Amino acid sequence: MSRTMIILLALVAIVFAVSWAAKSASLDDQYDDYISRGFLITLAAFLTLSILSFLYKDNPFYKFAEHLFVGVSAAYWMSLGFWSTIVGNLIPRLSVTLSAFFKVPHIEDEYALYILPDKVSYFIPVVLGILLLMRLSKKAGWISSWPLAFIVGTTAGLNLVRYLRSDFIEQVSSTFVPLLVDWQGTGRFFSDFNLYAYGQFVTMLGNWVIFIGVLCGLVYFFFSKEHKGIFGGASRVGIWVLMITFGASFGYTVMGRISLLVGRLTFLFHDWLELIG
Amino acid sequence: MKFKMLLALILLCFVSAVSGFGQSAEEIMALPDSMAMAPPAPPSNVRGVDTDNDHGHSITLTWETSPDDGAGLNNVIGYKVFRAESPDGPFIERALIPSGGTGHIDVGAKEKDANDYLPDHVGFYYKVRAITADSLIYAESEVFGPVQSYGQWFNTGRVPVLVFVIFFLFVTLFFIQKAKGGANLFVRRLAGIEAVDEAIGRATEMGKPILYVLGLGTAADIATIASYTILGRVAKKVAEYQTGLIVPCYDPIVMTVAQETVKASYMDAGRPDAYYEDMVYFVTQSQFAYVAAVNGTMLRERPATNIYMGKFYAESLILAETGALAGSIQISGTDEIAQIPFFVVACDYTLIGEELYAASAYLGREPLLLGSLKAQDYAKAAAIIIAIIGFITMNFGIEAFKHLFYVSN
Amino acid sequence: MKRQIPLLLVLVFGIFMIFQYFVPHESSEWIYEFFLDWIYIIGIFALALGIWSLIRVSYDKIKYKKPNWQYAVITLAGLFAMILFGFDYGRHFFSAEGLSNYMFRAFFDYILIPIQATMFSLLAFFIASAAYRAFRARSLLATLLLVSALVVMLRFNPYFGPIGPYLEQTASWLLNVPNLAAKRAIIIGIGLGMVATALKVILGIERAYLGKD
Amino acid sequence: MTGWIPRIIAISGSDIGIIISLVVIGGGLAWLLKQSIKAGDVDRRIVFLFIFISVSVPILFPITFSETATPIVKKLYDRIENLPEGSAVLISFDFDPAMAPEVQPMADAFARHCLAKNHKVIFMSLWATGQSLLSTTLQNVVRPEFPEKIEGVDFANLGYKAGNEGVLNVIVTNFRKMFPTDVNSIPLDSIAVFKKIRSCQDLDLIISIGGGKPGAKEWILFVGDPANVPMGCGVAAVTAPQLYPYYPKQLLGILGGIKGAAEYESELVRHYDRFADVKKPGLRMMGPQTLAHVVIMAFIVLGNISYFVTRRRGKKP
Repeated sequence: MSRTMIILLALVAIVFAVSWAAKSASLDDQYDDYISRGFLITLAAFLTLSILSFLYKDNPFYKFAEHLFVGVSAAYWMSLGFWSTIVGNLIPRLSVTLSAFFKVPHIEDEYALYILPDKVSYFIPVVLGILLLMRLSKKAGWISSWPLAFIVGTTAGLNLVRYLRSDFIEQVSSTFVPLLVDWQGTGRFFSDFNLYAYGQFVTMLGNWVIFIGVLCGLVYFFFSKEHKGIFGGASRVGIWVLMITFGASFGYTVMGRISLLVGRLTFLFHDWLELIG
Repeated sequence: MKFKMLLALILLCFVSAVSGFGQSAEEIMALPDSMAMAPPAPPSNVRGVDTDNDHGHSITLTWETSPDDGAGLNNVIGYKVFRAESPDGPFIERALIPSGGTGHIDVGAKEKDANDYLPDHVGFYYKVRAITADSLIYAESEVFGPVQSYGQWFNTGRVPVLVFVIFFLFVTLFFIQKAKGGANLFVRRLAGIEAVDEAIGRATEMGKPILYVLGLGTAADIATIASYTILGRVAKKVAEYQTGLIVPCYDPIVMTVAQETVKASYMDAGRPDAYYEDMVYFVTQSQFAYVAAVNGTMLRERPATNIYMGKFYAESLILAETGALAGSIQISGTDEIAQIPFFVVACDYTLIGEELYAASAYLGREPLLLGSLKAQDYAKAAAIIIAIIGFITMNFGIEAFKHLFYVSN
Repeated sequence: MKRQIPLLLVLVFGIFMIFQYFVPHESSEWIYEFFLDWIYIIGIFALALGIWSLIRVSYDKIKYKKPNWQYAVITLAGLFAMILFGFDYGRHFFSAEGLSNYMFRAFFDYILIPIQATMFSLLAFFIASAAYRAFRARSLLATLLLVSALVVMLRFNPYFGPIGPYLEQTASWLLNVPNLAAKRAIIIGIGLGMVATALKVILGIERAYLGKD
Repeated sequence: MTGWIPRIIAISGSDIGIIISLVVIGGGLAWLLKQSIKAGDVDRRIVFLFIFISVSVPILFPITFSETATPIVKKLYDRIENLPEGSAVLISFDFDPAMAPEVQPMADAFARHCLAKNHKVIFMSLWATGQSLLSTTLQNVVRPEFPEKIEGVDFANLGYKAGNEGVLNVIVTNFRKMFPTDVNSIPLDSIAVFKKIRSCQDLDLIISIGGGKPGAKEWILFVGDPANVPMGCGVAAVTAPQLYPYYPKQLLGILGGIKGAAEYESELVRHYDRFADVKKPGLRMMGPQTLAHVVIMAFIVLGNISYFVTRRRGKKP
């Protein structure tokens, strides 16, 4: 460990201790557990700064926060899955004894009987789950592809019809837009000359852009034909429209991202340092 | 309308003042329910049938509005639908429909213990009440019944989807047969995919590994499935060139599959000895913890190339910018529309949407995969033709064509 | 055998799910709901595989003293501490209150949330650096990207006086009209790609997900 | 506020903030311009530093840029401004805490404006989570800033009622059926605000604040259109584009995101001296937003300058 590193560590430790003390003191009159609260807020601020320090370069503080984050979050999701799915959903339907053990009310699921005898319908996923765990065994590892096949097959079938409907049929049919709006005279046509998409001219312009944009965009996605001639022209228009859209989406997202940073800095300046009211 | 109501109010004040209710005029104004009026004519012709194309537990009702709804006495403000298990009642209120309404779908719960459980195969009786602003003044239709609900075995409203499934299946099978027969199917170049080979070569020269990120999708997401194929291809090349490969995973099942895929590729390349299980490892199933770890890997291992293929969310830009910071060549592909702009901006090559799916066929060059790519193009051509026909019919005021594509729930 | 059964399972369940879509009857609905439940439950079992992989990779790092092995200790410590609090030994042994354990909450509120929010907020910096690096008028396409991003971002500039409203309008027009067209084209493409891939999976043509080819 | 610099660039707030942002960001960018012309690209960390400064300075030392209300906001403002005193305005809080940072400032601004104009205001919520946010507005804005206004006489709080569109369906013809009492269990008949109000048809303006479902769209479909009541709305930035088609026919105006809130607040400050010193979260949030956007745009320009300079240099030799 280099000398600068040691000095830096010591410095951070001192700042941490001072912040803990000061924070506890300032929370004294609000909470009973002010000492642990002071520590936790200081810890949160320290972790926030550790992550931000990554912007300068990779460093031990970032590595610390990163590794802690990975361990804690993995366990968090596992606990959540265990309590909400296994204990919350599965066990009450599976066994009376286990339900009593986990102190959850047993559910007599009459609809399970509707299809399969007794509780078989809830033992199947357990069996499949255990088959999946067989992966860890060298000999029987191949059997873990069965539950996988079940998941992939089911989802593939589900996605096939679902996307065919929502991403294909409905999107194609919503392209049927009137490109000519009933003529209501020149005055009406050019009044409301405003791009908030309600004036007559603007509605028509919008519909044309949408119609041609969709067609050209689709042409761009043709794979089995060389993009040449008219076809190439349409595909070029298609990629223009795509690029304009990507730029606009990018520009639009900036606002939301800045808000996130505002939130984080407000935590540092307000909750931790108490610089602002 | 407003004028009439004002008139009624004035009249009301007058009447109540004269009859001397012992209340101040102000208080009466706040109590509109005591307005005296003639009862409206009842709604007529109430009919009920089982709701079509559903799982049962639902009955569709229609009726004709009261003559005093919007005309005549003009005092109907809505309709109440009542249901009972016998013609004599007791009737329970099921719905309130604003004036002008001529129908209602009475949907009940399918769970037996639910409050508004509506059993199948049980006769029900309905009546409709035209209501006025005064809760005491109303008119009821005749009772209709019995009517039963039951579930159907085929949803006719979804026929368009079925037609397309069959169409797609046939076109795909046709082109696969054709491709098997040796027909040469042309596929245009995809810069992003051609860059993959180049990038692997570069990594070998630099003696640095390749980082492959499968995204946040689950094992069954189509984007992830497409990504496995590309991973298999990349892993094979990597094994041949003897470069390193790092595959951090977000989903444990995806990890399992990726391990199999990479292992198989190393075997194919004739280098099973170079494969080790921890090339592909699980990080955590938490979006930003995963990103934090991958970011750290990028800056510490300095991979020559980062490949991102699959489902990505807000983390796309964090990954791509860190990768650029580490000086890696970056190739990305996702079907997550909101993230495509960020990949396009921050990566060297990006496969946009469908190109990701095409990539697996392009890389494989197998007739089977190419055949289905051809089928995709034909479906696209069909989409364009349908859109043009739709636009023409639409602009000539023919709505029927559009209705062909209407899919009910 | 080892190869055929999974492919058969995929075919059977895939076709079943397609048929299920066209059958509104209750029984088909129940099976559908069960299948989704099952997938969820299997996923939890799979998580154990993941945690196992995480522990093994970290353990190897420590055992062979690989670079940065010290940090693997932190990962493992965090993991086991959180698992312990999550299952709440000692206080509410085996009850759903495990998740309301004081330490579990504290780890969540003061470690997970701050780091997560800060990682997310890094986007504010990266969106700027990406814009700086990539929005250059190198080609026509890059210029289109650049100009439309600028137009939309200019909404946030209050000093354009009379042309301000027009900028605002152009920006929202860009977001409403061409955006709709491009998204629709991409969605139709994606829809087709998905359908084709799903079909390939069901028919057993695309089988990379099963490992060996 | 009164110095010449602020007047020229339409900026107000703490002097330190203005000086720091002008000197550091302006000076820094000028220096970077020189750098870019001379030496090409700058280090990415400098970009990060600028973003950090441009966001943190306005948080620490509040800076507000004067916003000019765009027509879509101004029209709604003008409607509230021009309604005769004592008109009935309903404000519905259709959002949850997650959306609150973006839309609560709008709710506060509308409440201020209506009460300052002596309109009778009716507060309600279609979202269960909206009721506590409604109380927040009452507690932080209405009661401290308008101590002279009496609940029941000048404004009323109906609270939350379950039923989503169903609620709307009923109150369009009768308030009392859905809300026999207000949130404090006082019968509507004994609340002065409701003396002349039987249904939504008697309202002069309805404002829905939110961004989800039920929200402005449902208000239009179930109340605004059938009862022919003028409507306005304030929604999260992501929802705003979906509502543009309703403007200006069904919606008098739309406040979209924090920017819409800021525009409305600035319009209020311009016309009402009493609001000069109240908290204006919309304008305050706009400080970091505007500065950061300007900085990013400046960097895009710098990037292009250095690109063209490098390219020209590359061609010459």
